[in-house]
Amino acid sequence: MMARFFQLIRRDVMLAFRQGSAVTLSLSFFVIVIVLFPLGVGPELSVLARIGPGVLWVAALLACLLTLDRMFQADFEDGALDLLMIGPLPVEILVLAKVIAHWLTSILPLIVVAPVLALSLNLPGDGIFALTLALLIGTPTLSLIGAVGAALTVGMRRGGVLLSLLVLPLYIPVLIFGVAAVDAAIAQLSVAPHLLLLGGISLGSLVLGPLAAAAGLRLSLS
Amino acid sequence: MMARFFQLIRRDVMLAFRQGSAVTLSLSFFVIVIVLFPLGVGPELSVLARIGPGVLWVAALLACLLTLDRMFQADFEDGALDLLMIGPLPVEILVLAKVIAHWLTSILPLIVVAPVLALSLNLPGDGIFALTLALLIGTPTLSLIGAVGAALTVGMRRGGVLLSLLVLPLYIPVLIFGVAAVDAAIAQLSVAPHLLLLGGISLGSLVLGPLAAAAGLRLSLS
Amino acid sequence: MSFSVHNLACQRADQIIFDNVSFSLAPGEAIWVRGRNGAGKSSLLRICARLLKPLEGSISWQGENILDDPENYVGAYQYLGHQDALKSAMTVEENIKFWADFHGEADVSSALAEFDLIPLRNVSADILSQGQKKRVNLARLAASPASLWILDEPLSALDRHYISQFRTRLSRHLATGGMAIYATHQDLELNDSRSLELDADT
Amino acid sequence: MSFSVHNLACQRADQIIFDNVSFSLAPGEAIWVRGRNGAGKSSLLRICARLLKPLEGSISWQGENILDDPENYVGAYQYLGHQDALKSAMTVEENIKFWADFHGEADVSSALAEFDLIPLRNVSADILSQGQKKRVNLARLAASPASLWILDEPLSALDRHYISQFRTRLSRHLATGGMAIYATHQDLELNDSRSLELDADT
Amino acid sequence: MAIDLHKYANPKRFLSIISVIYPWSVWLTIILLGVGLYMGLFVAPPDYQQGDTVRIMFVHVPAAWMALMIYTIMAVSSAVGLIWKHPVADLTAKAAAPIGAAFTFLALVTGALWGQPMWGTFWVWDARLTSMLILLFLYLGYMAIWESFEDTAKAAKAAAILALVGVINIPIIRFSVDWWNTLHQPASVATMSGPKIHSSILIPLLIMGLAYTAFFVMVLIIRVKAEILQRRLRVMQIADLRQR
Ligand code: HEM
Ligand SMILES: Nc1ncnc2c1ncn2[C@@H]1O[C@H](COP(=O)(O)OP(=O)(O)OP(=O)(O)O)[C@@H](O)[C@H]1O
Ligand SMILES: Nc1ncnc2c1ncn2[C@@H]1O[C@H](COP(=O)(O)OP(=O)(O)OP(=O)(O)O)[C@@H](O)[C@H]1O
Ligand SMILES: [Mg+2]
Ligand SMILES: [Mg+2]
Repeated sequence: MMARFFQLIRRDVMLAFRQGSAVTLSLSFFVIVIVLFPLGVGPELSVLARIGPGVLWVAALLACLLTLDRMFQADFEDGALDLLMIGPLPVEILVLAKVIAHWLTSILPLIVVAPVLALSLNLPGDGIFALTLALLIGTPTLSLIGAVGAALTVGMRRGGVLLSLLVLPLYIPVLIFGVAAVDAAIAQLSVAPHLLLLGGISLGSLVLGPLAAAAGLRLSLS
Repeated sequence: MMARFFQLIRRDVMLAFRQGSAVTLSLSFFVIVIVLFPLGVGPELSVLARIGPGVLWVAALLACLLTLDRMFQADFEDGALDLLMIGPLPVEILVLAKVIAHWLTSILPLIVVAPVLALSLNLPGDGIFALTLALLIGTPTLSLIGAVGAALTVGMRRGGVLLSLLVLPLYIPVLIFGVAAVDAAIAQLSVAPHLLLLGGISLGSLVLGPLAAAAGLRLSLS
Repeated sequence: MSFSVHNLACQRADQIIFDNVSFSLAPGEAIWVRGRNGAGKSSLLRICARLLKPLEGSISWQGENILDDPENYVGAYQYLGHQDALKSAMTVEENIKFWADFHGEADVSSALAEFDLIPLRNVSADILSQGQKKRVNLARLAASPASLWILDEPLSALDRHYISQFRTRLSRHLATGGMAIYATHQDLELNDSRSLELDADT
Repeated sequence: MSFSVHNLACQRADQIIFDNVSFSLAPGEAIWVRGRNGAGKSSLLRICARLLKPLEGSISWQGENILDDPENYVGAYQYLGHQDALKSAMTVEENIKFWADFHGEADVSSALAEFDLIPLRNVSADILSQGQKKRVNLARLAASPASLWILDEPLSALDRHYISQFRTRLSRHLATGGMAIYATHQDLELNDSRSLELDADT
Repeated sequence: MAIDLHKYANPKRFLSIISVIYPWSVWLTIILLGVGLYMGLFVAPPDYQQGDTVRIMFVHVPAAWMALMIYTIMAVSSAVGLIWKHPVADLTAKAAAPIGAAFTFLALVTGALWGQPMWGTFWVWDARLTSMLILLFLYLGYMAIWESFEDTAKAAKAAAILALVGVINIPIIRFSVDWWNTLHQPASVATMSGPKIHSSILIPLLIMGLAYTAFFVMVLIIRVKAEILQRRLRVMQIADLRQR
């Protein structure tokens, strides 16, 4: 079972890199937001530094939201999801593999470039470190919760907007604690409580996410 | 020929509303950005008002960018683009119909809600008026230029990122003059020069866009 | 009115799929393009439908080369491919009607009736069975008049009854001076249609 | 080893498509599901493949009801549907290999050889012709062992040669104690396969 | 027959219970609303700071309570529907959603109207207001998901999953004012140490709350009844189809 689990992850990661759809969509989106922003609000460093952590987190959230609907949709459209669902892997594990692949392809690249972009927005070193840490700890929640929404809306005609409605409220705590962690680091306060909270949310969604998403998938497909 | 032209627009608009993909994607994206932003950067009214015009324009640009790749892709995937291309409508006119449908479904709804969102970001009345006007005059360029990119990348495996790279540089002038118009209105200066410039860019792209996009389509399909 | 193809060759991804293909069609004639899987039948039909450029050769419609000047050819032919071009957000009738109007002067309701689609007319296109989708596409074809039909596997997914229904319709098309090029692995059992073997060349 | 279906009914969008369908399969047996377009063949096969819930009725595998407890059934069957489940960004071999590994203990290369896919193994799946895609899917089926094959129109787009190739493969599957349920409008000309008419009920 | 179609069609006992409650809810709504509005608008003293605008409170605060309460009710009955497969529970959740959305909308609008004199702006993006807006979106999403599935059994399950996942938003709204300091009033009625406001305001506020609750029960009963009848019709249609 483990072998299949990893094969599925490997396939999804490979497809994402070869097709370039997920990786580049989220990454280029992330970069574009951060590039366009100074053009839009003007290049004053003080303003940029003030809004920097917020902009970075919002951009990450949006990038995740945009790639979510591909999590099951591509496989649904070409019939591969049918074959996956009737295969030997329990649906919960299947969802977990999809979530991990999504995180690796759509979110990890973005965490890798985040420090550079943060630097360009004039964030101080402490803030950048806290940002990277907070992203690493907080973003798995985004994929996990997102999977529930993606599973419920797969194959649905107006799926996209429903998906956003569904997962957005659940993303807000991550956003708020994530930004709070960076702000705390910039203000030389302790970031630990915020990171612990983010970690707690991630663990909680690690337990509930796959269960709910599997139920959703079974539902949408039958 | 005119009848066919309008039929095509009508069909695309109808599909967009029924499937909810384009309309709701851009609209919900736009709203989500504006909702998330204050949560990320904090609710201080002065900061929000300062960055408001930039946030709104950047959000509009991104919403447009996100919906661009659907302009020809959906019809390409189900074979309808084949039938459209060999049909009696000249390809340039076909592109124009697609562009108009894209603008009506992906951008107009967003201009309609923009004043409300601007109000929530605490923009003054003059600024809101200028914003709406600037969006109305400037956004057709986004669809027109976008069509060229969409046509060149239809059916391409890594189309998405190429598309962004192709059209983004061309979007930046619109962004800059668009924000400048709003800032001018807030500062009680004349907005006319900025709007004229935006109008000029739109006219220019109205002439060149369909020609280039038609050439691009012929290229990608054969 | 005549359609003729001279010395066509087709290349896809560094490979010559076929070459030296020539044939011509007069009103009332049909050609059955035959060949093994991968022989290039679909490619040939796409070339005839102006969806693919041939590597070399010429295609002419009423004596004019359509590769240079397709003006008269556009509107004179219809193409039915593997993909169904159906929009799931539109009903069966809306789907057919759009294409019919797009081609001009159409008779949607008799086309619907011809393939027994009246009971399905208000059904959304995505819940159709495979064969029902094919029937919708055949009805699209039948709805607007065109001299030349270019048909890629028109029979797949159809049951026997509709195969014979389609045969009747095609015969009528030919009898009224139409032409057809079709590729299929099943035998359409059309009287007096010539066949073009693509394997011979490879 | 046995597969049996009792009193199955299927509802789709407020309509009863079929009801009272019962049959059973012993090792070495095959059933040809027949019926008009829209009779519910694909729906029946999807129900057997656990992709659709029946309105009522029971399906059992080795005496156990799979609707309640599919544990033993999973892995014992394979499904081939209308959609090809091919990823255009992977080569033919990668596509087959992924599914084979996913199902476990597979023999990819002999499956490739069986449907003449060796020359195409490193070709990306999206440039295949329709029939070549079908062959890839048949090779996927043949690559990993399963007792029951559930096949929805396995012959469409295949040329004569591969139809008989597939018939041979299916016969071997049956001869080695396998079972099959298939729906097709073309005659597979398989000896001793029973047929199940779906039209009768409606 | 393997599944009993009639369990959907015949929740007779349930129908008889709700038809007993219904007249009570109508009368309670009328009386409580009358008394509450009278006390709120004429008896309660104007605020020494806010003047008469404080009276918006008697509409706003109970509406906000209802918005939260109805979502909680929806989530609970969704859970019941999901776990015990009780069809009436699904129907109750479905019927409650539009009422909850209406109360949410009312709280938003009255809050915005109140915000203009109090904070000098109709809207601020603080945590409570934003999460309340998102609650409205959740209600809309819940209603949309019912429309998105053709099959009602499927729709019920999907909507239930959505309602349960979304219930996390309720504590976020409830405690947002404590977690992040914002412009909005912190809790002053339902706090650990008892109400913090004067009884001349508290009493009409509570009466309005009860009035809204009675109104909710009344509309809910009407809607659930309609749903049950409609479903019974469908079951009969299907049975009819089977006969042929
Ligand atoms: C659109 C803007 C507003 C929204 C969305 C909103 C939302 C809410 C919500 C959800 C509650 C219930 C909280 C709970 O039960 O814990 C509430 C209560 C309350 N709101 Fe607002 N509100 C808004 C504007 C205002 C304004 C402008 C004021 C006046 C300054 C105000 C004063 C109050 C008060 C006094 C309570 C009762 C607090 C308690 O006792 O728990 N609200 N509001
Ligand atoms: N997703 C769906 N929702 C509602 N109805 C559907 C759905 N899919 C199919 N149907 C309907 O169910 C009936 C049976 O469809 P099915 O695909 O099982 O037919 P079939 O026997 O396989 O036909 P064909 O020979 O054309 O493939 C059809 O009338 C079809 O319109
Ligand atoms: N887009 C493409 N790029 C490159 N090669 C292609 C492309 N499409 C098809 N081919 C190759 O061209 C050859 C002919 O394909 P074509 O689809 O014309 O065959 P066909 O005769 O229609 O086969 P079938 O009977 O299977 O439908 C095949 O070998 C196929 O692999
Ligand atoms: Mg072909
Ligand atoms: Mg079928």
